[in-house]
Amino acid sequence: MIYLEKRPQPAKALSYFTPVLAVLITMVAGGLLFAVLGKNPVEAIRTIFWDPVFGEFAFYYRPQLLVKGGPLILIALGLSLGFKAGIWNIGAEGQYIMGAVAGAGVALALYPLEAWWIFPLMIIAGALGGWAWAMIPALLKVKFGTNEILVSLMLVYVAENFLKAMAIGAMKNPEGFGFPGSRNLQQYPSAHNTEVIAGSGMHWGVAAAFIAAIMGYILLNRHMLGFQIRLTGEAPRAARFSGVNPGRLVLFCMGTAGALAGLAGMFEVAGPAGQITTGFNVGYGFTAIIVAFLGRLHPFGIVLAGLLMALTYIGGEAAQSTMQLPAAAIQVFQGMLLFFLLAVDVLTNYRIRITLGEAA
Amino acid sequence: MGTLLEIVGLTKAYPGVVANDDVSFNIGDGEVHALLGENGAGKSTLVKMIYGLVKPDQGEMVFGGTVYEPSEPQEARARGVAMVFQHFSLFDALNVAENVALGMAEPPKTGELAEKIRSVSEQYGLPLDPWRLVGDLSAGERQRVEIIRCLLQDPKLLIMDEPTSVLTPQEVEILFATLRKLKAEGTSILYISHKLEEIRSLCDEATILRLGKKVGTCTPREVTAAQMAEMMVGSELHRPEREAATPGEVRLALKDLSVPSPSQFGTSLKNITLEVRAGEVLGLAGVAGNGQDELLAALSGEILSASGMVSLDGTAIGNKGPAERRRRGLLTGPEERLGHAAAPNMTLTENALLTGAEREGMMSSGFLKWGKARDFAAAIIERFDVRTPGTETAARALSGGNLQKFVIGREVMQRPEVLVVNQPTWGVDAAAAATIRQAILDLAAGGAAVVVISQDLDELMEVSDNFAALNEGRLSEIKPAKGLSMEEIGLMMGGVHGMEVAHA
Amino acid sequence: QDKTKVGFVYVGPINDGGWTQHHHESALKMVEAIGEDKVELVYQENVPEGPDSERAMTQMALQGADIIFSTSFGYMDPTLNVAGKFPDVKFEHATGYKTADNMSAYSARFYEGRAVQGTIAGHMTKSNIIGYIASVPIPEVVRGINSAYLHAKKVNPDVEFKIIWLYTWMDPAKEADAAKTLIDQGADVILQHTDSTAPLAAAKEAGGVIGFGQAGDMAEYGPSPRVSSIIDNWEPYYTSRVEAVMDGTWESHSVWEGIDTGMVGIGEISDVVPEDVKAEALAIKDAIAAGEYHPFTGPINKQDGTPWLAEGEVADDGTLAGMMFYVEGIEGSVPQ
Amino acid sequence: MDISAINPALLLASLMVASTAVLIAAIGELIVEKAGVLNLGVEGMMITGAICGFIVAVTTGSPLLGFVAAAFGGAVLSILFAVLTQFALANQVASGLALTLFGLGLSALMGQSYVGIKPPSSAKLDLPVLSDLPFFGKVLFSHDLMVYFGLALVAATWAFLKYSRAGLILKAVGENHDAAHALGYKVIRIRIMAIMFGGACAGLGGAYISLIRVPQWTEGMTGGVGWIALALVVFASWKPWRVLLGAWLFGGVTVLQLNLQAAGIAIPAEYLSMSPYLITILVLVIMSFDRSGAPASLGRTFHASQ
Ligand SMILES: Nc1ncnc2c1ncn2[C@@H]1O[C@H](COP(=O)(O)OP(=O)(O)OP(=O)(O)O)[C@@H](O)[C@H]1O
Ligand SMILES: Nc1ncnc2c1ncn2[C@@H]1O[C@H](COP(=O)(O)OP(=O)(O)OP(=O)(O)O)[C@@H](O)[C@H]1O
Ligand SMILES: [Mg+2]
Ligand SMILES: [Mg+2]
Repeated sequence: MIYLEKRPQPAKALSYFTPVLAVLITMVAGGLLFAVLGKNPVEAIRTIFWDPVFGEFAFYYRPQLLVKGGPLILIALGLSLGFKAGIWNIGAEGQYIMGAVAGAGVALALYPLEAWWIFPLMIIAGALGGWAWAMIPALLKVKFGTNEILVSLMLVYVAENFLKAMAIGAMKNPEGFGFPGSRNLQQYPSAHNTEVIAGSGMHWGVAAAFIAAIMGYILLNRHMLGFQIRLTGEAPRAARFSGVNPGRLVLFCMGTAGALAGLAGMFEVAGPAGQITTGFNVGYGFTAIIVAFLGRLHPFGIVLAGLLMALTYIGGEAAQSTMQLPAAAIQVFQGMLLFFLLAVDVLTNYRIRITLGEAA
Repeated sequence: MGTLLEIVGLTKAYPGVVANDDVSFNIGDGEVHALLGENGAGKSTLVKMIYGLVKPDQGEMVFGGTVYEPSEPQEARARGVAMVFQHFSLFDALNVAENVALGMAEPPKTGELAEKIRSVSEQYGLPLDPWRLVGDLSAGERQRVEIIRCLLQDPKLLIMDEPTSVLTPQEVEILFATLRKLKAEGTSILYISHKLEEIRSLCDEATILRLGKKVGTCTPREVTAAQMAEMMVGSELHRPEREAATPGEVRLALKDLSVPSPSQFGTSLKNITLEVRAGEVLGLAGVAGNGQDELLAALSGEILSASGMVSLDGTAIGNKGPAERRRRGLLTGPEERLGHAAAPNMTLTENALLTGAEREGMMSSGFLKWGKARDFAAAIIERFDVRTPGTETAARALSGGNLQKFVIGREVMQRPEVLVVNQPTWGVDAAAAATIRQAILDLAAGGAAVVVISQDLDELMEVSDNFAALNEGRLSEIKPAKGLSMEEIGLMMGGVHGMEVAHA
Repeated sequence: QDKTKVGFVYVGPINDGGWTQHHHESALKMVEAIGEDKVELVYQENVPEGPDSERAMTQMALQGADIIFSTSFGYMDPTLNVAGKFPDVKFEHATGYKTADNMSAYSARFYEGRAVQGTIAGHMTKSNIIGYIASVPIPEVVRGINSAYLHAKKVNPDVEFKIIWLYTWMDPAKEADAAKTLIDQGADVILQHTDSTAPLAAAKEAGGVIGFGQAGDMAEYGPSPRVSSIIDNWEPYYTSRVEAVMDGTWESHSVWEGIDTGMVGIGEISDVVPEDVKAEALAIKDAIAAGEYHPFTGPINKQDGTPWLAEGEVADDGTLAGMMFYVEGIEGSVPQ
Repeated sequence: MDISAINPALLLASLMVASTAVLIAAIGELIVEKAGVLNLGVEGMMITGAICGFIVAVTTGSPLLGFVAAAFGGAVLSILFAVLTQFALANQVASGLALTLFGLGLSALMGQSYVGIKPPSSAKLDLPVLSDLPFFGKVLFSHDLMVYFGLALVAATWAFLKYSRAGLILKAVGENHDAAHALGYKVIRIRIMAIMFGGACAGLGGAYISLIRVPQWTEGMTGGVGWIALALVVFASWKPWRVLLGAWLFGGVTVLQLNLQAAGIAIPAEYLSMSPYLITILVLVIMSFDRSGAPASLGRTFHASQ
C-alpha cells in the first residue's frame, strides 16, 4: 500500500528539484504523445528544447526567447504575489488588454507629436489601465466578498469585446482604408518600445520584467509587505492576528498584478506587436498562470519558468513547421507540464511511504 | 462480571513517536474504565484503534468473546462500540437529526429519528431539539448530540474522550447522571479525562499510560488524586507561586463592548464591561464557544469595535487594528496555536516576526532585519525551554506543548503592558504548564495587567486575583477569586440555564 | 536543383472548415499542380497575428523558404517587417493593402459573389426577411452586406435585412444562436459571413429556411438548406505566383481578383432554386465574370439618403476598399 | 427598430435551449463543490466531452451513445484532477486551471479529423397535443430530450441532496471532512466520485453544444460556457433550483442580446455582446451576500493521517 506521510517540515532542497523533475517527466510523457502521433519523439524533444538555444538559428531564437518570455515573466510576477496570498486573479489577460489599450490610447491621442515624455507617459497609462481593471474584482471582493476568480475572468471577455470595439472604432487607423487596427507604433518613434540593446530582443518590457523580478525578490524576502503576503497565504488567521489588513492586501496584490499585466500589454503594443488589433491578445495572461506555478511562485523561479515556457512555444512552433507537429499537441504538452509540476509538488511536504500488504 | 473487551499488546508507532507501546488491559461488562495520562501519552490513539479509525501495528483485541479487528468505524459500530470524540465530529450547517443520522449505520426515516432523539434525550435528561442547526448550539448541547448519536445505537461499549472539558460543573453532573444510568443498564464505558476528581467519583478501574506505555492500574476510589497524578507524570508536581501584589492603575478597560461574531456560528459579545489594573490577573472562565475567541479577537484588534469600547491606559483604542494595539503594549495570545497564533509552515524565526516585528525592532521603514528576528526566536527558545532543533524549524514540527511555550513566550518577552491569553496551557503537560503560569504571574508582578481566559477552572483558581465567566457572549459579575465555591462558579458560567433546560 | 520552398502562415487550424482550411487546400492543390518533386510546402497553423506571426515567417525565411504566403489581414505589418529583413525572399500577404518590392498583396472580390447570393435570396424569401450573420465590421463584410442587399432588393422590393454582428470569424455556438434568433424573427433566408456550418445546421433544423455555403461549398448541407455557396479558391493564384518565383518572373503587385479569375467561386446552385431564378443568378455571375456588370452600379444612395453613385456610375476600388457605410434601405448602423 | 419582431414564446423557447449546456455542467459542479472540492476545470471537461461525444456519435451514428461517451470522457478527464488534488494534494485552483488548459489542447488534438462533419441529429420530444398548445407548446413541449434531461437533473439533484442518505453524507464531507473521516466515511473516495460525476455532467453539457445546439465540432467551441457554469454555482448559493434560475438568466441574456441586435435596437453590438458577462458579474455581486449554502470545507485539502 502506498500512502503519504506529512513531513514535519517542508523539504527546501526538494522544492528546487521538483520543477526539474516535472520537466523531465513531461519530456518523457510528451515524447510518448509525439510518438503516438507518429513523430520521432527524440527529434521532437530536440527541436523543442535544444535547437532554439543551441541549433543553427539560435542567433535568432535566443533574442526571441526574451521577446516571448518578457511579458510572461512580468505578468506571472504580479500574479505570484496574489497566488502566494491565496488571492486568485485569473483575469490577467483582461488587465493585459486594458494596459495595452490605455498605453496605446495615450500614444494615438498624441500622434504625431514627438517628445521624450510620451513613452514614459504611456508606461504610466499602461500600468494604470491594468491596475484599474484589476481593481474591479479587488474592490468587489473587499466590499462584498464577491469571488475574484470568476469576476476577474468574466472581465477578460468584457475586455476582449472592448478591445475589438477599439480596434474597429475609436483607435482605428484613419489611414487604414477602414480596416481594423490602429496605427503602428513601431513607426512612431516617440512611442516605440525599442530594444535596450539592439538585436538582443531585450526591449524595455523585458528589462522591466527583470527589474520586477529583483524587486519582487526584495519585497518577498526583505520587506514586511512581502512577509505579510506569504503569511496570509500560509495562515490567513495568523496574518490577521499579526495585523495584516486582508482587504488592503487584496487591493495591493490584485493592483500590482493588474499594473504589471497592464505594463506587459503596453510594452507589447508599443513594441513587438506595434498596434491595437482585434486579436491583439494571444493568451499571455493565461499562460502566465502556468509560468507562476512552474516558477513555484518564486521571483527568480518565474524568470526561469518564463524563459522555459517561451522555449516550449518557440520550439513548438519550430516543431510545427519542420515536423508538422499539430499546434494542439504543443498545447497538450504544456498542459502536461503543469500537471506534472503540481503532482510532484507533493513531495516537498509529504513523504511517500510504501508498506507491504495491509497493515494489521 | 464478565469481560467485554480484552486489549492485548496493542502497539502503534508514528514517525518519531511510539504512541502506544504494548498496551494491554480489560474492560468488564458494565464497568466504567478510566484511561489516564499526560498529553500525548497515547490515550486518543488507543481509543481510535478500538473504534477502527487507526490500525494497530501489533496486538489484538477480543470483544464479547470473539476476535475484534475493526477496519473502519462502521464495523466498530456494528459490534456495539460507540465513541464521543475529543474534538467533536459534528457538522455545523446540518441539523441535529442529520448529524445523528450520519453517525448511524441504518438510520430510520427523518421523522422517526427526530422522535427517537426526543425520547432518548428526555429519557437521559439531555434535552435536544432535533431540528436545530448544530452550528447554533452551545458546546454542552453539541456534546449531547454526540452522546445521543451513541445512545441511539444501544452501544455495549461507550468511549468518551475528554467529555467534560467543555462542560460547566452543573452540566458535568447531568452527564454523570446519564453515564451512571447507562452503567446500570449494563453498558461499559471507557472514559478519558484529565480531571482526577471526576474519575474518582465515576470510574471503577483506571489504566494509566505514560509515553505510550501502560505504567499502572488502580481503583480510583481507593487512591488520592495526587497519587494518580504522580503515576501519570512519574514525579511530583511543582505549583506556581505568586506574591500578592497591590493592584495599581486601571490599564485595560472595556466599556459595554458589543460586537457581532465574524463567523456564522460564532457567539456575539454583548455589553462586556470590565477593568483590569496593573499587577492584577483577571481569570475568565466559560465553556468553549461562549465568546472566548471573539473576546480575544476584540482585544487583539482582529475585530474592531467603537473606539470607546476598549481603552488601554485611558486611551480609546477600540477602532485600532492589531499592529497599533501591539505598539501601545496590548499583547494577546489566541487559543489556536497552529494557524492563528503561529503559521504552521513558517520557521520559528518567521513566527517570532509575526507579532514581534515592531516592538523588538526587527523592522526599519518596512525592511526586515532577519538577524534580530533570529536572535529573538533564539531568546524565546532559551528562556522557555522550547524543545526544538533550532530557529529555522517549521512551527508545525514542534509538539503542541513546545509550540505553546513558544507563542506564549513570544508575547511575554515583548514586555507587554497588558497581556490577554486564551487557553494558555491547552494541551500542555504539567511541567510546561507550570512554567507558563509562572511567567504569567511574574508578568503581573512586574506591573502588567493580565487577562487569562481558560476552560480549566483549576488553572484559573491558581492564577487569578479576580474571576468572572463568559456565558453566551455576556460577562458575569466579577468577583475575587479567593473563596469562590465550585457551586458559585458553576452558576456564573451559566450552569443555571443548563439546569433549567435539563429539568424542563 | 533544389526544390522551391513555399511557406504558409495560417491564422486558424488547417481543418477549421473555413478560411484557413481553404487556403491550405489551395496550397496542397498548388503543390499537386506544380509537382511534389519541384516544390516543398512548409506551414504553421494557429499563428496569432502580431509578433508570433513575425517569428513564424522569419523562421521560414531562415530555413530557406523562397516565397511565403501570410494568409490573414493581421499579418500585414509583420509581413512587411520580415520582408524588409529578407529582401531575397518573396512575400504574399492576403487581404491587406501594404506592399513592398518583395511583398505583394492579394485579395478577392467576395462582394461579386454576394451579388449572386442576393439575387437568389431576394427571389427565394417568402417572409421577405433575410437574416445576415455578419462577422467583424470591416469594409469587406460591409461590402458584402451592401452587395447582397442591393441585389435582393432589385428582385424583391419588399425585402428587409436583419443583421447580427458577432465580432468573430468563426464561433459555431454564437453562429448557431444568431441563426436561430434570425429565424425566430421571421427570416427564411440566412446569409452568413462567418465560416462555420452552424447556421446551415440551424436552418436545416428549423425547416423551410435556406442558406449558403461560406468559404467552402458546404455541400453536405445541400440541396437544402444550402442552395449555393461562395467558395474561396486560391489555388490558381498560388500556382501562378510560385511558378513566377521558379522562373524568376515574380514581381510585386497588388491584386483584387473576383469571379473572373476564379478566385471567387460560386458553388453549384441546387435544384431547390427554381430554374428561372437559377438562370438569372447565373446570368449575373457571367456578366460579372465577363466584366460587363459591376455589382455597385448607380443609382445608389447611402443609408442617410445622400447620393453615392449616380445613374450608371460604377464604384471605384478606392471607395469600395474602405466602404464602412450601409446603402439606403438597410436598417441599423455599421458598428465602429 | 422593431421590438415587436421578438416573439416572446420563441424567445423563451430558445432560452430553454441556450441554457441547457451550462445548466447541466453547473449541476455537476454543484455536486463537486457540495463535496468540498473546487474544480475550475469545467471548461476543459466540457470541451473534452464535446469532442468525445461528437466522435462517438459520428462513428456509431447514435447521438445517445455520443452522450454516453461524452459523460465518460468528461469523467475520465476529471480523474486527472482527482488524482492531483486528492492523492497528490495539489492546490485545487491551480489543478483546475491545468485541467482546462489540458482539456482544450487534448480536445483539439482528438478532433483534428472531425472538423466540418455533420453529426447525426437527435430526436425531439414530440407530444402531439401538448406541443400544439398555443404558447406553452413552443416554450415547454417542443425541445430535444436533453433539455428535459437537464430539468430532470436539477430535480434529481435537489431531491438527492435534500432527502437521500448519500446526499447527506456528501454534504457532510463538504462541510467538515475531518469529522466525516472520524465517523468512518471515506472522504477521498466520496470526493473522487463527486468529481467524476461533475466531469460526466460537464461532458454532457459539452456534448449538448457539439451534438445539438450547434451541431458540429470546432476547436474551443464551448467558448467559456464552463466558466459561466462555475459562476452559476456561486450565484445560486449552491442550491439546485437557483442554478436553474441562473442558467435561464444567462441563457436569456445571451438570446435576448442577439434578438435585440436583429431587431435593430440602437445599442452598439459590442456592448450587447459584453452584456452576458456584465450581468453575470452583477448577479455574482448581489449573491455574494448569501453564502448560506457554501460548503465549509470548499477548496481545502484533506489528508487523513493514519
Ligand atoms: N496521526 C499522527 N501522526 C503522527 N503522530 C501522531 C499522530 N496522532 C498522534 N500522534 C502522536 O502520538 C502520540 C500520542 O498522541 P495521542 O493523541 O494519542 O495523545 P493523548 O494521550 O490523547 O493526548 P491528549 O491528552 O493531548 O489528548 C503523540 O506524541 C502524538 O503526537
Ligand atoms: N499529525 C502529526 N503528524 C506528524 N507528526 C506529528 C503529528 N502530531 C504530532 N506529531 C509529532 O509528534 C511529536 C509529538 O507531538 P505532540 O504534540 O503529541 O507532543 P506531546 O507529546 O503532546 O508533547 P507536549 O507535551 O509538548 O504537548 C512531535 O514531534 C510532532 O512533530
Ligand atoms: Mg500534546
Ligand atoms: Mg487525546
